[in-house]
Amino acid sequence: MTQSTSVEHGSGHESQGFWRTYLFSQDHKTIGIQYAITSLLFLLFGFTLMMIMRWQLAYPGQPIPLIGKFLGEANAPDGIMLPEFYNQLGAMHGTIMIFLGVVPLGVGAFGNFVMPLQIGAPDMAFPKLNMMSYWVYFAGGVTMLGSFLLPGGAANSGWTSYPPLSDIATIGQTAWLIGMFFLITSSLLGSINFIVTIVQLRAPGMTFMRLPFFVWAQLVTSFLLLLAFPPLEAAACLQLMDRLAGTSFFLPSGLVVSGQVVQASGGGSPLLWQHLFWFLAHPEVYVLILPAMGIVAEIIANNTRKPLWSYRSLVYSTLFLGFMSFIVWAHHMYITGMGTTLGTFFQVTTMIISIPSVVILAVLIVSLWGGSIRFTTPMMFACAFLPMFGIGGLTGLPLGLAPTDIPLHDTYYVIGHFHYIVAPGSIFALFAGVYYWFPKATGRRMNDTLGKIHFWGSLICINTIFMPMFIQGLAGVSRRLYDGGAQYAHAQGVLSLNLVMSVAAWSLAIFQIPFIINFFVSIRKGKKVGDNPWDATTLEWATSSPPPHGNFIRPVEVYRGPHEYSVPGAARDFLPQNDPA
Amino acid sequence: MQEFLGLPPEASTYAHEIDGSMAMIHWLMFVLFAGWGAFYVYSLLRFRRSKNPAARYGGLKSKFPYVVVAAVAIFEGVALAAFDLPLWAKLVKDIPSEKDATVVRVVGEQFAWNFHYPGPDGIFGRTDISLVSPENPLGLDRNDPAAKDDITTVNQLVIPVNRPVIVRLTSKDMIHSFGIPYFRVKQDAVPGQSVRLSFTPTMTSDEVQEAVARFYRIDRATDTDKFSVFVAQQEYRDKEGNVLLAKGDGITPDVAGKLADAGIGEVRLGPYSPIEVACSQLCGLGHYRMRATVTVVTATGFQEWIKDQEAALQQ
Amino acid sequence: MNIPYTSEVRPDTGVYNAKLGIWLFLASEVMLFGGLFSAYIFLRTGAATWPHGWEILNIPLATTNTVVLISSSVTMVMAWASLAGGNFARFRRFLGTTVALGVAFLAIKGMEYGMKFEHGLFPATNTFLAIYFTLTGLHGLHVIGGMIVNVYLLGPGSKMWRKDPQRFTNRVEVAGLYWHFVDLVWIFLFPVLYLL
Amino acid sequence: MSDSHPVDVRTHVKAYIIVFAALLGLTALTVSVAMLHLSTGEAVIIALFIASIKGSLVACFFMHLLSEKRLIPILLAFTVFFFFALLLLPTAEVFSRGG
Ligand code: HEA
Ligand code: HEA
Ligand code: CUA
Ligand SMILES: [Cu+2]
Repeated sequence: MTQSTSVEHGSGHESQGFWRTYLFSQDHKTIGIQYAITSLLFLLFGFTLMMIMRWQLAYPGQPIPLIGKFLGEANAPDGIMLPEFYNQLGAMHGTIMIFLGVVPLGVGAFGNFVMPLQIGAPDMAFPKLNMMSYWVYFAGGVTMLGSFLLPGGAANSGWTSYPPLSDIATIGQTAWLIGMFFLITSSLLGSINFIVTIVQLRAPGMTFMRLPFFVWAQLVTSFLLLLAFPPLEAAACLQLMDRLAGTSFFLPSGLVVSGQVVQASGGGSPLLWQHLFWFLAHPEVYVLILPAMGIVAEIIANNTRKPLWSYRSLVYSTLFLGFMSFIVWAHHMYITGMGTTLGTFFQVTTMIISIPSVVILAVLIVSLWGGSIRFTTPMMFACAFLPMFGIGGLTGLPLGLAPTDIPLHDTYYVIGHFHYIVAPGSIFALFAGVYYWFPKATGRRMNDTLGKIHFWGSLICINTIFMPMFIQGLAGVSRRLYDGGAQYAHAQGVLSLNLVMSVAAWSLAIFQIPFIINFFVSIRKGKKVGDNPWDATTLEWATSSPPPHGNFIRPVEVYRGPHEYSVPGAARDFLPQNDPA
Repeated sequence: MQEFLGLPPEASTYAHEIDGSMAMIHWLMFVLFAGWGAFYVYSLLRFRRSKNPAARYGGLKSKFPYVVVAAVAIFEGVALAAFDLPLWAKLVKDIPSEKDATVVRVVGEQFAWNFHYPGPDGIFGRTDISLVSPENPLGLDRNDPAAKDDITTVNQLVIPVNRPVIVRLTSKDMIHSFGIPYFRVKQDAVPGQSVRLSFTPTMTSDEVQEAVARFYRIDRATDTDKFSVFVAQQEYRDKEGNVLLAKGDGITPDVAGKLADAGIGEVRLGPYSPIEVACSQLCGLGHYRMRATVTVVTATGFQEWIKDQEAALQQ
Repeated sequence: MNIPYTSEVRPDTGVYNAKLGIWLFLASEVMLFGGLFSAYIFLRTGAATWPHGWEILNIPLATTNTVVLISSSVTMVMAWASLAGGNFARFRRFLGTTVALGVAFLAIKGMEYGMKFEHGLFPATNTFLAIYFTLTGLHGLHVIGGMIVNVYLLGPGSKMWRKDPQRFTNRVEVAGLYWHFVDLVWIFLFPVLYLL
Repeated sequence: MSDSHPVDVRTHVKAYIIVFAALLGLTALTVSVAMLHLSTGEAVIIALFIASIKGSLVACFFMHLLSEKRLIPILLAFTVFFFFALLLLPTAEVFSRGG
C-alpha cells in the first residue's frame, strides 16, 4: 500500500527547517497544535472581556479597578465603562468564544490532531489546504482583535449583528464582516479537507461502522460547516454592500434615525438577515457541541473499560441531528411577528430535534452502567459534561415552545441555557480532551492533582455563574443590559445575584491558573509515559508519542470496532483496533 | 411550580395560561433530570473501579432507555398538540374587534417608546416622516381633522383594566422589542412593518404594587440609591406621631437615618411604577434604559385621564 | 510522505481525493448562491413593486454572454477530453480558448456595468439593481477565480503533465468541474435577473 | 472517467457537441419566450423549467454526473435537500403576520 512509502519520509522530516516545521508546517499534528494554542488563547481573551463586563454588571457605573485606566478614554473615561464599550465587549465575547475559541479548538485542534490518527491516515488529504485554513483563521482572528483599535471600536451590535443597527454601526462592524469572511473561508477549507480525509484515507479494514465516534462527530460537524456557513457568507456580502455600496437589502423605506430621515433607497427587510443568520447559527450550535460529545464518548469508553452502549444509535442520532439542524432556525425568531403556519412548523421541528439529543445523552449515561470506572482527570471532566449538557439541553425545551418563549426570549434564561451547553458543556469536554490527548502530543502526562483542583474549582464556580441566570431570566431580566437591569422594577428582587455571578466568574478565572501552569510546565517537565498510557484501543495510541511525520511506522490495518474493552476471553482488558488477535 | 420558578405576578389574561405551560414543561424537565440524575449518580458510585474491578462487556441489557426516550417524545408531542400550538394560535390570532378594545399605536425609537391614542373619534391621524421633529416624534400631522384629538405620550402607557388592549406596533429606526414581563407580552417592533397584538390587563398598577411589595431592611449604612425605584407602601411614624415616611414616598439617606433613630429596622416598599415595558432587543447604546411605564387604571380612571389629556390638547 | 488516492481512484468510493473535494466545494457554493437566490425571492415577494429585468437590463448583451459562457464550458470539457486522449497540444488550444472566452465574458460584463453607471444606475438606486449588481458581481468574481486557475494550468501548472500525467488530467477535470458550475450558475442568473 | 481510452473520448466529444447545440437552442427558446411578456407566474415557471433542463445537461454531461459512482450523487441529493430548506426561507415573508 501507499503507506509503505511513508516510512522513508518519516525519518527524513528533521531536515525541514524551523519555518517549515513549526510555523508553516503542513503536518496535521503541528497544525492541530497551532490551532490548540491559538484557540486556547482566544478563549482566555474572550473570558477576559467577560470578566470586565461582569464588573460593570456587579458594580454599575463604578470605575474598573486595575485595568480601568488602560481601556482608553473613548471606552472607559476615568475607568468607568461606557455603554458603547459594554456592547462592544458583549458582541466580541460572543464572536470570539464561538468562532475563534470553541469551534477552532474542537474542530481545528482536536479534529486535526486526532482524526487522521484515529482513521489510520498518514496526514490530511490536502496538507497545503490544511495549513492555509489555519493561517486564514489566524488572519480572521487578527482582524477581529484589530477592530478594537478602530475609531468607534469593535463591532457593537451583538454577535448576531442584527440590522438596521449593524448597517449603520461604526466601522468596527465592517471589520467584523471581513473577519467573518476569513473565518468562513477557513471553515470551508477545513471542512472539505476533513470530509475527504475521512471518506478517502481510512486505513484498510476501517469501515464506517468501525470509526471511533469522535470521527463521526467530526464528519457530521464538517458537513454542517460546509453547508450552513455559505448562507451567512451570502448575508455578510449583502450587509457589506449595505455598508459600503449604499444598498438597502436590510433597510426598509422610511427609517428615521435620531430625527434624521435615512437617505437610502429602502425596500429591504431586516428580517432577511435574521433568517440567513440563523440558518447558519442553529447548525453552528451543533458544531459547538458535536466535537465535545465525540471527545466525551471516547473518554467514557476508555475509562469505563467497556464499549459504548449502543454505538449504532449514537451514530444514527448524530446523523439525524445534523440533518434536522437545518430546518429549525426560526425558533430564534418566534417573536418577530411569525404567524401560526411557520410557528407550528418550527415548534414541531424543534421538538423533533431534541429527541436525538436525548438519545445521545442517554447512550452516554447508560454506557457508565456495568463499567469499571477510573476517575482520571479527563474522565471527571467528561462525567461532569453529562448533567451540565442535560441542564442546558432541557432548558432549551421551554425556549423551543413559542408560548413559553415569549416571556423568556432575550432574557438571561437564554444566556443560562446556552452557557450551560457551551461552558460547562463544550469547554469541559475540551478540557477533558486536552488532558486525554496531551500525552499523545507530547509524550508526557499532565499533573493529576492540579487537574483535580482545576476540575472541582471550575465545576463549582461555573455553576454559581450560570444557575442564577435562570432565576433572573424567569423574573424577566433582559440580556445585554449595560447596568444589569438596575433601573427596572421587575429586576429588583434578583439584582443582588449579579454580584454573586461576577464573583464566581472571577473565581473561575483563578481556578484556570492551575490549568495554565499544568499545561506549560508539563510540556517539558511532565511525567514521561509510554505510547498508550490509557490502555486505549483506538489507532492514535498504536503509534509513538508524539507520532512521527507520516504517523505510522508500519502500515496499520483494522480488525474490529473502536471500543473493544473487556472482551470476554481476551488476555488484556482492551483489544486495540489494529491487533489481529 | 410557579412559585418555585419565581415567576412574576400574572397581570394579564394570557399570563396565567403561559405560566401553566411553563410549569408543565418545567415539570417534565425536573422529572427527567432527577430520573437520569439518580441513574447517573448511582452508576458512578456502583461501578467505580474500587467497587467493580472488572467491567461487563455487554453493559446494560434492558431496553428501558428507549422507553424513556419514547416517553419524552410522546410527552413533547402531547404538550405541543394539546397546549402550545393552540395557545400560540390564540395569542397570535385572537384579536378582538377594535370597537371592544383600547387601541394604541406604539412606535419604538432609540431610546423611547411613543404611544399614540386615536382620541374620542377613534381614528388615528395622518403621520408623515417629513414632519418628525423633537417635539413631534411621531410626525403627526395636526392639520388632519382626525389628528386633532389624538393623544401622544412618551414612555407612558395608560390603559384601563379588564378591557382588551390592541397594540399596533412598529419602529422608526432599529428593531426594538415591546416586552412587558408582568403581562407575559413580548413582540419585536420591526421597522418597515407593523404588527398587531392584543392582551387584557387583569390587575391595576396599584394592585401589582401591593402584590410585589416586600419588607426591606433599612439602617444608617444602607445605600439608598439601591432603593431609587421604590416607594413606601404604608406610613411610618415615630413615637411622637410625626410622619417619618409617608405612603408613596421614597427613601433618602436622611429618612433612613430618622427611621433608624426611631428604631424602625424594616419598611415595606414597593416599586414606584411596577408595570413596565422593557425593550428586549439590542437597539444601541441606550438599549438598557429604553424603559416605559404602564399604568393600569380603572375604567373611570381611564376616562378621566383621557379627559385631562384632551383638555391639555385644547390649550 | 505520500497521501493515498491523489491520482488513483479509491475502489470502494469510486473517486480520487480532489474530485470529492471539488464536489464538496461546489455543494457549499450551491448553498452560497442558494442563500442569495432566496434573498432575492424574499425581497421580491415582499416588495410592493418590482421592475421586469428586461425593462432595465440589456438582453442582447446578456444573451451573447450566455452563449460565450456555454461555449467556454464546451471548450473546457474538450480540453480535458484532449488530455484524457493524450493530446497535450490540443489541450492547450482548448484551454486557451476557454480563457479567451472568459475574458470576453468579463469584457461584455464590464461594458454592461459601464452602461448602467452612465445612466446613473447604481447598486444604491433600488433593490432590484442592488441584487443585480451583487449577484452578477459575485458571479464575476467566480469567473475571475476560475480564469486564474485555468491560466495556471495553462502555464506553470502544466509542467506536471510530464511528471504525473494522470494527476494533471485530474487537476484539469477538477478545474473543469468548477468552471461548469460557474456556467451553471449563470444559466440560472440569466433568466432570473434578465427575463423575469 | 480518469481511465478513459481515446476511443471512449471520441464518443464523448460527440455527446459534448450535441449538448452544446441543445444549450444554444434552449437559450434561444427562453429568450424568445421572455419576449412574449407573459404573466409573471407563467414566465417564472417556463424560465425556471428551461433553466433546469440546461443546468441538468451541463451537470450530467459536462460534469460527468451520469457516470459518477454513488458517493457524489448522494452528496448532491443532500445538498439539494438543504438548498430547498433554504428556499423555505422566503415563505417566511408570506406567512408572517406583519403587514
Ligand atoms: C452548543 C450549543 C447549543 C445547543 C446544543 C442547543 C440546543 C438546543 N437549543 Fe439552544 N441556543 C444556543 C446554543 C445551543 N442550543 C445559543 C448560543 C442560543 C442563543 C443565541 C442568541 O440569541 O445569542 C440558543 C437559543 C435557543 C433558542 C432561542 C431562544 C430565544 O432567543 O428566545 C431556542 C428556542 O427554541 C433554543 C432551543 C434549543 C433546543 C430545543 C435544543 C436541543 O437540541 C436540546 C436537546 C437536549 C435535551 C433535551 C437534553 C436531554 C436531557 C436529558 C436526557 C436529561 C439528562 C440528565 C442528566 C444527565 C442528569 N436555543
Ligand atoms: C462558546 C461560546 C461561549 C462561551 C464558552 C462563553 C463563556 C462565558 N460567558 Fe458568554 N456568551 C456567549 C458565548 C459564550 N460564552 C455568547 C454568544 C453571548 C451573547 C453575546 C451577545 O449578546 O451578542 C454571551 C454572553 C454572555 C453574557 C451576557 C452578557 C449580556 O447579555 O450583557 C455573560 C454574562 O455573564 C456571559 C458570561 C460568560 C462566562 C462567565 C463564561 C465563562 O464560562 C468563561 C469560561 C472560560 C474559560 C474557563 C476559559 C478557559 C481558557 C483557558 C483556561 C485558557 C488556557 C490557555 C492556555 C493553556 C494557553 N456571556
Ligand atoms: Cu430598544 Cu433595545
Ligand atoms: Cu437554535
